[in-house]
Amino acid sequence: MNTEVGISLRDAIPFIPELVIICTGLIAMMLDLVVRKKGPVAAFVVFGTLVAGYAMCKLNGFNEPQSAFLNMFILDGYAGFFKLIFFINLILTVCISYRYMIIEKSSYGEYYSLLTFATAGMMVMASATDLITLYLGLELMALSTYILAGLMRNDRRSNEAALKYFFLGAFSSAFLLYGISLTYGMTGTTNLNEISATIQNLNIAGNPILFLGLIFIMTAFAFKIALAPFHMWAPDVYEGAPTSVTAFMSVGPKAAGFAVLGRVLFEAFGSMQVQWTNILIPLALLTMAVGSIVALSQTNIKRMLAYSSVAHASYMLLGVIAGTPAGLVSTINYLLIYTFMNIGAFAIVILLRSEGFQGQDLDDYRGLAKSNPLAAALMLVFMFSLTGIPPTAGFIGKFYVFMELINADKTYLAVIAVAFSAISAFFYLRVVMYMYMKDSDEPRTISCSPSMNVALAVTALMVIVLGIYPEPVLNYVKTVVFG
Amino acid sequence: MVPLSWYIILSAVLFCIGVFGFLARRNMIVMFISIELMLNAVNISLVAFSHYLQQVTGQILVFFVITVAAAEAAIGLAILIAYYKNNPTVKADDASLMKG
Amino acid sequence: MCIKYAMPGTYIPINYLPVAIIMLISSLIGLGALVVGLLVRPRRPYAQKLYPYESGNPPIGDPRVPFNVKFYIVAMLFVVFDVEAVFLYPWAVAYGQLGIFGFVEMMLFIVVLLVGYIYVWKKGAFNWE
Amino acid sequence: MIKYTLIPLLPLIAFVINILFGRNYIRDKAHWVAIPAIVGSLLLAISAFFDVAGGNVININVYDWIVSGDFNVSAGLMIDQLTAIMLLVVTICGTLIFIYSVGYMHGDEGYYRFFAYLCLFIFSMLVLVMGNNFLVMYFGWEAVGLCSYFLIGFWFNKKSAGDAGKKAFIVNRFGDFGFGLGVILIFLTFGTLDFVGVFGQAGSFAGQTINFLGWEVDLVTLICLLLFCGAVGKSAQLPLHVWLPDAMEGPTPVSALIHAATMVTAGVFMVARCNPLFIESPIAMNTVAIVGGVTAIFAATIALVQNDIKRVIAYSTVSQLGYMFLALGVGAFSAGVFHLYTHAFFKALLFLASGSVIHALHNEQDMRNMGGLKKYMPITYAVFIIGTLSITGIFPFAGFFSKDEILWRAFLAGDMGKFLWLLGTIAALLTSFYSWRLIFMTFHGDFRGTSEQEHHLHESPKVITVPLMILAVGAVAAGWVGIPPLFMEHGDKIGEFLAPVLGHPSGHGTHAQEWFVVGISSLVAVLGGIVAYVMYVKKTDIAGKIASAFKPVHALLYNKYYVDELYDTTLIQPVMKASDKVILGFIDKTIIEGIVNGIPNVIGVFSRKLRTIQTGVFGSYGLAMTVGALCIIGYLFFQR
Repeated sequence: MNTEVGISLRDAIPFIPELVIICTGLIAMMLDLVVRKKGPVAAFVVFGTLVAGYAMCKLNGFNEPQSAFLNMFILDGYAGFFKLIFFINLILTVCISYRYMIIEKSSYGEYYSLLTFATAGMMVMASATDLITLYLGLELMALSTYILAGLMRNDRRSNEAALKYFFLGAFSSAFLLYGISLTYGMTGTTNLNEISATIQNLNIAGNPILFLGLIFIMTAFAFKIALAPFHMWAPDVYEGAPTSVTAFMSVGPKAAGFAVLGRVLFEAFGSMQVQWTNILIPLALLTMAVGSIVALSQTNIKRMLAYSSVAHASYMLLGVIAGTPAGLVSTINYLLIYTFMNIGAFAIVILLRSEGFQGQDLDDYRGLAKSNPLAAALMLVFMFSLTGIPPTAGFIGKFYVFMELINADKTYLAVIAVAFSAISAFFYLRVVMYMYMKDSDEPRTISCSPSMNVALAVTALMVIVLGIYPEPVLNYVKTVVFG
Repeated sequence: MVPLSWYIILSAVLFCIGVFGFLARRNMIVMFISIELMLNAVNISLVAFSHYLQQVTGQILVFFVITVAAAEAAIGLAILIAYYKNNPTVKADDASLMKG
Repeated sequence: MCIKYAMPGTYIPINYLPVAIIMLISSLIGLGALVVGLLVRPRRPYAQKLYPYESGNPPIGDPRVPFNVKFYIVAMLFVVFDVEAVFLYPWAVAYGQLGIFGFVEMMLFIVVLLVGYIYVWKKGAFNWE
Repeated sequence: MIKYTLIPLLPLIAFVINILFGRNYIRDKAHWVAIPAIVGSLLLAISAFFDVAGGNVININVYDWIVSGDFNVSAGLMIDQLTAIMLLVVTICGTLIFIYSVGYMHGDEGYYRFFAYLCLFIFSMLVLVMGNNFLVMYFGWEAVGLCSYFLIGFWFNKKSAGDAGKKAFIVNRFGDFGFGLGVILIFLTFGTLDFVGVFGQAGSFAGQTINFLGWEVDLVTLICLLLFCGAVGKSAQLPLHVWLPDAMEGPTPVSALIHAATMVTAGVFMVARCNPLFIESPIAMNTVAIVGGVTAIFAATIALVQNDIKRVIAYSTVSQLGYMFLALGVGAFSAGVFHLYTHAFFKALLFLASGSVIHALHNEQDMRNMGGLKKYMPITYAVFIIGTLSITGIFPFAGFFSKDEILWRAFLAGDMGKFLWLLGTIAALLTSFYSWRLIFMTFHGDFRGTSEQEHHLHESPKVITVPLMILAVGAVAAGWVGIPPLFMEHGDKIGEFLAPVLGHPSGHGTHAQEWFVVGISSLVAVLGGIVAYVMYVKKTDIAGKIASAFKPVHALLYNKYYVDELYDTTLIQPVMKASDKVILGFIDKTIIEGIVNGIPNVIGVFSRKLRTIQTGVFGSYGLAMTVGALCIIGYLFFQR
């Protein structure tokens, strides 16, 4: 019985970017064993990422989607754009972390390979058209990030962060698996398209067990993108983890979570849109409330940014709630903008960290405008952007999401969201106030480095440019994501 | 003749036991074991489904779950040991350095 | 309504019945021997007798010393590598149908494992001291 | 298209380069960046001028900022005949003044900063005149205000300079507030901000009334008056004229470029640009005309007795701007723009020339300490004479044609026109008097300064005098594009050129009347000169006598009608007192702190409550997750 399965090496072609990234990680691991300094490793990772990005653009999945491995994996515009976000995220993170990890005395080569593996996991998630691949990608990402969170082995906060992240993550992935198994049981397949087909053919959209499956799956995703009440890991983990890792985590897994959320909800459970919209709306509102209210009473900047990222997740979710392709586009657009402004903000936090100076407390920002006007100005830009003040990119992101909500006549949500982003203005602008209106006496040393400067320049520039001239990017997203 | 529903109920019960264990117990090792229990509950239901659907998909997924669970166990234990080195306790409640 | 589930007849491994019987009998014999000994032998316990036997000299400390962390590490490595091997069986079975693709895939898989192995080795997880 | 986009872009690039690398690398080479940029803009502007000379209009949408459904915010450039004229004025004056500044600012420690700001200003001004919708115009409007603020306070370690900058900024706030309201009202009314769209619908909205603050007002009138508020502030008309004389604290090139040639005329440009709106509202037109006329004569009277050479020219600028508004008000938009255009030349000339004098006297600005300079600096003297002839309106200098056009149009505009004509004529008389007075006090008689100054007296270097001479040519010839038909067949080229945008002025009169107007204005021009000659050259004691004879009047004029003092006592002092308490004591501490901390504290109550949920024990986090999941399940099953 030598019947060839309909699968050949040619099938692996759309998978090449992932292969490149994984090989980069492996080689980085080996490289780390032979070279003492970590600079080459970091450089190599950046290089590999660029190669992967080039390969992806060459594959040109943006224009003609290519599926692989018996439709378990697809490279289309949607996945492609998310992968771009992941690449940007990875490169920027490496740029901002090199000097920082040395200061933290935990500059291991594994750090870079783990970042790469996590990115590979996210890429698989973005491309997964089958629950199995989805699960594998998610776990690859999660396991790597668990370790990253605990990378500072001798720092108790880091240990604790890793511990919490690991336990809760494992807990949530168990939920995901249970949901998958129920879905599989009800539909007899794990392929997203086939799932939706079966739901329609057998007309089981109202099936309670299927509901249960959907709910469990969404629970896991909600955990990844930190929606209340599944967000509670985020503040602690963000605070404890190395700041660079926090920056990485606050963007990558979130984006990946949205990628799978969008694909699963729209492709597999499109026929149950009413139901999942009804789940998401209260979640989004609760998240907004928790994120923007609790952030007010934070004095640790990392923790504050953690809550702010929770709040931002809810704004992004609004685009999904709008339930239209345009809404999803606005979410993706927001994600791109968020990548730049958030990493930028964390970069400034890292900038303040120097030997013997944590620089995580709000009070450490007193009089930054006097001691380091440039850093203060950049932080100002990022804070304004996070608040959503024109002409920064943050405004554009929020604006389009709200617009889509209004077009999907869910105006009340938009109004509430505006109110909450007004509240959020207080804690962002409080940082600005501390920098510009209070003054401090202790001298401050800034741990600058070339790569850091590059990262800051890029992020600030993008925040401004996307704020002043967003149209091309938006149109690009539109065309890329939905023809 | 064992009907499918028995397996499903079994797995559901096991899953709930796991969840309960995770929530009720304070020993991290035990919590960890409860998570493993949840995973295996899922495995049971997956195998049962795939057996009754006469497909292999479910069983393939089970393979992956097992391996991932193993990796997870390794990493979990590593993290646990790293934590234990700095603060020698396995009580979950003690891991509350960061809060609020 | 829901999808049709097949109801395959439940499967009883009849061929293994002798094995089962053998196991049963052998365990019975073992237990029987112990029980008989317990019944027939005289019992006069005193302190020295109840001492754990350490070739004459008195025992020191608690026999249950906690395991060295190194055991955990080795155990972890074992678990991981051994479980990964689980993929080899279905591959071997389906090799004929998978063809060259399956071969390359598995080689990649092995390479990844190998890299991990080298890494662990270099990190010195194997040398006991 | 890129060609037109480059016109404002080049100065912007120059600004960026200078501001980034000026301090460390470029330093005193800054003009090597700035001047090529402005010259490039000039050349492009000239080519643009020829592109639209044929009567076609360039309107390009540079980019859309936000496009969502029918909500669309975009920025674009429009070059029509009006814009083309403005482009030429801005770039030509800009180029000459840049060159002049190389000499004037030489050795200043803020050299690169100065050129950076100048470039930024030019960029803003070009955006202002090239914008194709009110938003872009508003952007430019605020930007030029900001630049002028920077440049007035350029010597920030000089307190008076800083104060003058603040004053200009604050006073302009009043006007700009009105302008902003006007723009908003326009958007609400017409649903768009594009000039084309707004002006297209202007007619259809004529006579519509809305309920504003309780009473019914004509919509278009309201819009026009709000816009005019901005013009009054920017162009220093009554009652917001107070900032311009103080703005003379800035370097003289700045006074020439910003506070004479370009920025202050932005108000005139804006009203001219909005002429389709204004002609729909007679009330607004009359307001413009009267404010202009009154300002013209008001400022002129002040200029009669000032002793600071730059302040005299500053008040004359205010007065001339009044002329332009007068013209706009009587519907002679092209006449107003024509005067704007000629005025740019001779007023820039006068400022730069006075700058050359000040330069020679080492920052001496008081004319009482000057005199007899003509033998020391002949070139400056010559160009000063030319400028004066031009501003006083002597045939055939530039000023003659534009001023005459204005007076003639006013004369034709009904009874109120006659009155305005009278105002204008009297203002012309005064203008001629104080201009000549300036000349005589500065260049004639014998030197009244210190011997040490006298020892250093010298003609300014080429880099200063050459721009002066070029401007002098302009001050002579610029008017020839507008020779009225009275003198020449199919004259008034500029009127014809601008007609597509600004339309033809109404009203016709006989040649006799026109000759009458021309004669009167020339007569008063000469008369003023003669009086000044008598008073300040022949019988120099007369001036003092008159001053003492009419002491109250003289004091009134010398103190600029006490307007500053009036504002000081009625507005500024109370506000300052309040703000000392409020801003420092209250806003800083209480409001800002209050907003930044207080409101958080209000919400902070919940915040702290919610915080406690985050116990730090991850078991409870798991519980929260489970409960959440259960809630969703329950929610769904209840809902079904």
